[in-house]
Amino acid sequence: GQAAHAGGKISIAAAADLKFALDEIVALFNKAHPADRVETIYGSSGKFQTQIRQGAPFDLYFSADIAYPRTLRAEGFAASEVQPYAVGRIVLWSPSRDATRMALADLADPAIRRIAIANPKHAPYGKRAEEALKAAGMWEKVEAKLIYGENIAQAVQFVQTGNAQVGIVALSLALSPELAKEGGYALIPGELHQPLQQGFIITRRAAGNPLAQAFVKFMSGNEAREIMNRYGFVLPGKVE
Amino acid sequence: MTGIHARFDLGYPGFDLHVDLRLPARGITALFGPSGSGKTTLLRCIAGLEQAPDGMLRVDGVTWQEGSSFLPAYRRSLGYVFQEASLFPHLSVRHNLEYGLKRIRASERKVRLDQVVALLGLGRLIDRQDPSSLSGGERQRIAIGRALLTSPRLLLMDEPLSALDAASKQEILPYLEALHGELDIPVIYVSHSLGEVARLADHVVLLEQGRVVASGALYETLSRLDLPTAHLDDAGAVIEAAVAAQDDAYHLTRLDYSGGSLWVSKVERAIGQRVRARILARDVSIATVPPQGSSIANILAARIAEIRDESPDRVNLRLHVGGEFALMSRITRRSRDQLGLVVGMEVFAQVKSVALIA
Amino acid sequence: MTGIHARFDLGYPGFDLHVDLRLPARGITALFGPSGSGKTTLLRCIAGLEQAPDGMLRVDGVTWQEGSSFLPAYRRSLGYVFQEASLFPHLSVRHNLEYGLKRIRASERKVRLDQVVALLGLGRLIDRQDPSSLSGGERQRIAIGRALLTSPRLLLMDEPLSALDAASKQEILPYLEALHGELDIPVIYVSHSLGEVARLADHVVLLEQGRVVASGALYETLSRLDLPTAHLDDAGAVIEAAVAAQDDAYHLTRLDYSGGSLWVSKVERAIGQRVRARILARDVSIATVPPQGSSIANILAARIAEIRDESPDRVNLRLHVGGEFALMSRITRRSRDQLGLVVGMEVFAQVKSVALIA
Amino acid sequence: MESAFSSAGLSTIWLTFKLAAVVTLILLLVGTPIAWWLARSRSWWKGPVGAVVALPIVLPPTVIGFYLLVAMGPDGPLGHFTQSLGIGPLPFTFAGLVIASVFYSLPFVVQPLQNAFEMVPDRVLETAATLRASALDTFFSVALPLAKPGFLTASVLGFAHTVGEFGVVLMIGGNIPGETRVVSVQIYDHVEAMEYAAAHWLSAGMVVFAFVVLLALYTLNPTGRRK
Amino acid sequence: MESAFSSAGLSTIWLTFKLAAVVTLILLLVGTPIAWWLARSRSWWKGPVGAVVALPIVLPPTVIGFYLLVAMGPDGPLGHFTQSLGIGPLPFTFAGLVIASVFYSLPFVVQPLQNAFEMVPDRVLETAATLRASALDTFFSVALPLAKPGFLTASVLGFAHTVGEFGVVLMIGGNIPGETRVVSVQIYDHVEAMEYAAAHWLSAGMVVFAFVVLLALYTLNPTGRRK
Ligand SMILES: Nc1ncnc2c1ncn2[C@@H]1O[C@H](COP(=O)(O)OP(=O)(O)OP(=O)(O)O)[C@@H](O)[C@H]1O
Ligand SMILES: Nc1ncnc2c1ncn2[C@@H]1O[C@H](COP(=O)(O)OP(=O)(O)OP(=O)(O)O)[C@@H](O)[C@H]1O
Ligand SMILES: [Mg+2]
Ligand SMILES: [Mg+2]
Repeated sequence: GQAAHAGGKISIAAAADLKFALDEIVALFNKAHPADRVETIYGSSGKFQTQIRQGAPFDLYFSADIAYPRTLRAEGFAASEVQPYAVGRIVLWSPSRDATRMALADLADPAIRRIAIANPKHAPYGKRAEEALKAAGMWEKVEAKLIYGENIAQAVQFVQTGNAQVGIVALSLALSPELAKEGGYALIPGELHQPLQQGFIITRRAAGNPLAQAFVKFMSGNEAREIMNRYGFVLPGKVE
Repeated sequence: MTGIHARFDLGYPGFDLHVDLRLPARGITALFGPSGSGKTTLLRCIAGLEQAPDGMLRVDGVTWQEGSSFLPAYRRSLGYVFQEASLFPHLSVRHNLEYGLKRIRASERKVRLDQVVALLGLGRLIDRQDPSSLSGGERQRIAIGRALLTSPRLLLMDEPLSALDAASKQEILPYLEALHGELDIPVIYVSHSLGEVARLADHVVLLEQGRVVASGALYETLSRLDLPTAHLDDAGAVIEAAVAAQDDAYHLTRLDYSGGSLWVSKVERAIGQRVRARILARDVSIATVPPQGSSIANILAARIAEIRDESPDRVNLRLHVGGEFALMSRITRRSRDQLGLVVGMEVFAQVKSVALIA
Repeated sequence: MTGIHARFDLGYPGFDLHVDLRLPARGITALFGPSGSGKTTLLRCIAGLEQAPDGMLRVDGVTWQEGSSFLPAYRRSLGYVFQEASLFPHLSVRHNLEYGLKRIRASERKVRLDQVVALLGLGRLIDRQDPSSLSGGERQRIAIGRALLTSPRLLLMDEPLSALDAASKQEILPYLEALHGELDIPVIYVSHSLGEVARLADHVVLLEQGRVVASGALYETLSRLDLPTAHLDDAGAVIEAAVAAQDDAYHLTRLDYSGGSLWVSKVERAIGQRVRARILARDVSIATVPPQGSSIANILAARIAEIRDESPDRVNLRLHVGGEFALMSRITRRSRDQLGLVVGMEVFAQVKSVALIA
Repeated sequence: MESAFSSAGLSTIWLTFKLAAVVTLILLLVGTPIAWWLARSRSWWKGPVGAVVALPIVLPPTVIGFYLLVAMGPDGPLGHFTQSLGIGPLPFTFAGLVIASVFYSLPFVVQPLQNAFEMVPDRVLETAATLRASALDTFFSVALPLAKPGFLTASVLGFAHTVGEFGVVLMIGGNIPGETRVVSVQIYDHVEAMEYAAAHWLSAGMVVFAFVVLLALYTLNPTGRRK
Repeated sequence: MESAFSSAGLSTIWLTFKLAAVVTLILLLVGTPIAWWLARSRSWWKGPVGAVVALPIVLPPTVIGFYLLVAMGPDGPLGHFTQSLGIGPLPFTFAGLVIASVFYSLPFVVQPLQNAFEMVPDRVLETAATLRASALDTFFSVALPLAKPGFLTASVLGFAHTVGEFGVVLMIGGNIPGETRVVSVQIYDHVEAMEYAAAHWLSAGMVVFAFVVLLALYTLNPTGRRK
């Protein structure tokens, strides 16, 4: 059913790369709205899209790209326009070698036996990683070394556990406290790949839900933008 | 329409059962025949465990099977003691015994648990938890008790006593007899032992290779010299007699029957009551002059009614007393010739031993 | 150090086995006793299927068990026929038979498959695929054959013939005898049938409640009037005699033994050969004057050596001929008194029937 | 970071337990007749039905989840059906989770039961019939107790598989706290979020709990050997 | 869009088949002695060992995958071991996949085998012993054939579970085409990428294949009932 005004509740389905940033934002929001509850569920954007089509009880959908929310909007599952909320960046990350001075070209080094990326087939970060490798002329050289995570978090785990030496991961994850203490990163030039546009929608079931509206508003506020920035998300200047 | 009428045709590769039998509604019918002759198969058909197509079975006018109608085994009021005792391995001895008992209406319970326990000597066993640790004979006794406790209208027993020693057999047999006497449950009883058959049965069915070779009253069948039974070591006559006198000092009883008088071990019955006794052919010897000073107490004046070769060295005789069949005797061919025995001759039959059987 | 020496102590709740037995290294030992007396348990100990702590077992000087040393069952060269035939359900009849055969060295194979098939009448069965469809007797015959085919040095048989009809028994018994004669395999044979015991056994062990009541040579044990066996219906004497004369016309043979001469069914043996015969006590009657014109061919002049009450109405007599034990006789107490029989008296023993058993 | 033993954590654990228990119960109820029929029937259909029952195992859980989601969704055949009954669509509800888990774990229950039933000798069933027990009565009083080891295995596999499964659950349940978020999904979340400490604790808790339950089952229920 | 039947698709199918076959074989080899011991031993250890063997089922596959990844990684105990043998770390190799799948599917094989072995009557084993069969011989010539239905179930569950599993496989395998990308992962990828047509085809192919194999198994190998 619809969330009530006072003591309302919304659930947000969000891409996994948002985890650290969004958790902080929601904590702030909850402090400001003690009577309300905001729940976050992290997962694969594609899975969420499928589930929303089948009537999943999500009020807001923060996708890791912009194509999924657009499709939903076109199919009539959205109660709002598709709003870009961030542009993601990808980085080279490694706990075992000094990644801060690394460039894509260094991946040819035979000491690097395995490189982890998210599966380009369905994970947006993987797709960008592939584009970047191709643009840098490295694809053929490293293709045999690639291992594919189900999503960007799994790609990180391959590296974290030492099974891959380097990963191409989301900047937001590299900046997370968990990873920051383990290794450094090198930003991959943004012009090597398509921008990682990330968009969100209010779902049909939350149409007219004031709490959803309030959260959207909070999201574009300064506090939230500051947090997003801190986690390496480039913020859009304006609504598309 | 009382009695049992069974007609079954059932084929296995290498064997087929082909019977059309009418059995009396009361008493014990012995099913007798060599290994593999189809005794178990016939019992299974009767029990409804084997579904012979086109079979027919009526018990006391009630149709259990005919054409396409087939009363399932559990709706047939029968008890079945299998050839190999099959206790439920997960139940204690007590629960095994009570299994069938619990499943019949209280009003139908004619056999009591304590009765069965006492008569089958199960007192020491009833609280055992694990039936698999019982001895072979113990298992079989429990299986018999379990079947009896369903107070069935027809009891099928497939060699129930073969795993028992002579003493246990002697204890159980009277109970089976009593059961039949008191409860009037017809029993079909498979046995390899002619002794058991003679002791228990009223009716005998001889099976061979799935066919009925003979079926008839015990007295007639066992005294026929032309049947395979006549060649068995235990062949003999079964007679019905009345208690005529008691000799308490010597613990003996005199029985009178159409064939004469016989002294037997004391029978605890009133004068005039009828009992059954069995006289083995090999226990009957022949004398042409009245025997003197002999330990053989029973000597009957008889006439030879039939002489038939039993084996290369022996002949079987049918003896009449007062015009009626009385005894069977088995003697050597040489004795026959030495004594010049021929049909019609008057002789003295010496009966060494009489087994009282009911 | 030949022979079998077995000492076992084994306790179950409510039962304990406590035996210390010496058995001959050859011939058949009958293990006889009521249901639940521990016969099967003893066999299992001997086979190594039950591990009696502190048990001891030596077979022909070879220690199979003693202290902590314990030869596992499969290393003991023995054959075991279980009380309930246990064929391998997944193997065809042929493969069941060959199971043990394949597992012994070719040089040890003294019993051939075709021999066993012929002697146990398995020809019709050997190509059957599913042992569970066999009749009870068929299964048991196959189990016997399977055990024989391992050419064991010791054969344990737990009531192997109880599921068989008289005819099959009669066919198999000679083979078991032959086996023992030809192959010299000692056999321990559990049986409820005194007839079987007398026919087969050389040695008898009487078990009661886990204790050995008597153990001794067949002749002695079965002729003792103080043992439980004396009360059995089948009690009697077993004698060893020599073939003395043949009467081909009548198909008879005269046997001579220490107790006198007996005419029996033709024995196809040369003059002078030794045979064993069994004379049931109830087949022996007593006369104080020489019987005349009787079909009883065998009459021996004997002396009464012992008289003992057998039951309220009967007594057992031990009879000597020429100073040696010859016969047992069972007569009524009344006959004893009427004839005035006392120990030491000279009488005529009439032997109605002699069962030749080996 | 959410602790495993916070109140949300407890509700997750409780939900998991409830789901596994309900699913196991339904699995046994549904699986037993199927297994019995597969074990005892001589019908031609036996092979095909047996194969169909075993099928769900070969598909990856997420994929099964996907197909179930589509089937149960508002436009799916099952969804149409439940909506026509006035229940509404099942995905993202506890009932939906239960149905999906039952579907997915069925073979793990049917197979051991079928085996156990096949091993019950015909003879004891016949004996029961001659002692007046109807087929149903025989089933409960003889076949069931004799098949006890099979039931133990079936329950363990069914329960544990439901607890451990998360592909189907994630897809059909949607990971909604207090409603469809079970422990397996929770651990998965922790791992994905690199909250390894929480994942370790929760995993260790699960393992210890499972160990204790299994140990109790095996020790209190010694599945006796056949004599 | 990659077709299921392109050459890459075929290599995926072949890999899946090879993995499942190898894993099933190893499972049977490893699981049989464990199951036999669990079924016949009277040791006190029976309960604990049985519980430990059953444990992997309760954890979500991805989580097991994660822990295995850590254990097999260059810094994990298993990794140290394999490296000291000169094999190098196992993750992202076929061997690693095999080991992980064996670990994960072991209970599905051990449990049915244990049941089947428990149902073998003592009497037939004793009979074999009196016919000169050693314990090992008895095991192969009597226990094994009598436990056939259990082996059938164990093989089906083990094989199918390996085919269907993808959580562990994805984690340990890294989804490398031709090396560790198996059909379940492939279908998952298709679904995630919303290439539903490809997913449908591949799923349908799997289902049909599995159906045919299972049907053949059940029809050619009628697991006879006990008389
Ligand atoms: N399913 C079957 N397939 C083939 N033959 C069978 C089947 N069932 C029984 N037979 C055969 O039918 C014959 C009769 O078997 P049955 O069990 O009725 O014999 P029986 O008279 O009880 O013998 P026994 O005294 O040895 O128990 C046997 O030869 C047996 O092998
Ligand atoms: N595991 C056990 N636990 C308790 N009692 C047992 C166990 N095994 C055997 N017994 C008991 O020991 C006694 C002897 O059994 P055994 O099987 O040796 O008897 P048996 O002489 O072979 O009898 P039968 O002639 O009936 O086969 C029986 O009373 C039996 O119930
Ligand atoms: Mg039979
Ligand atoms: Mg016994």
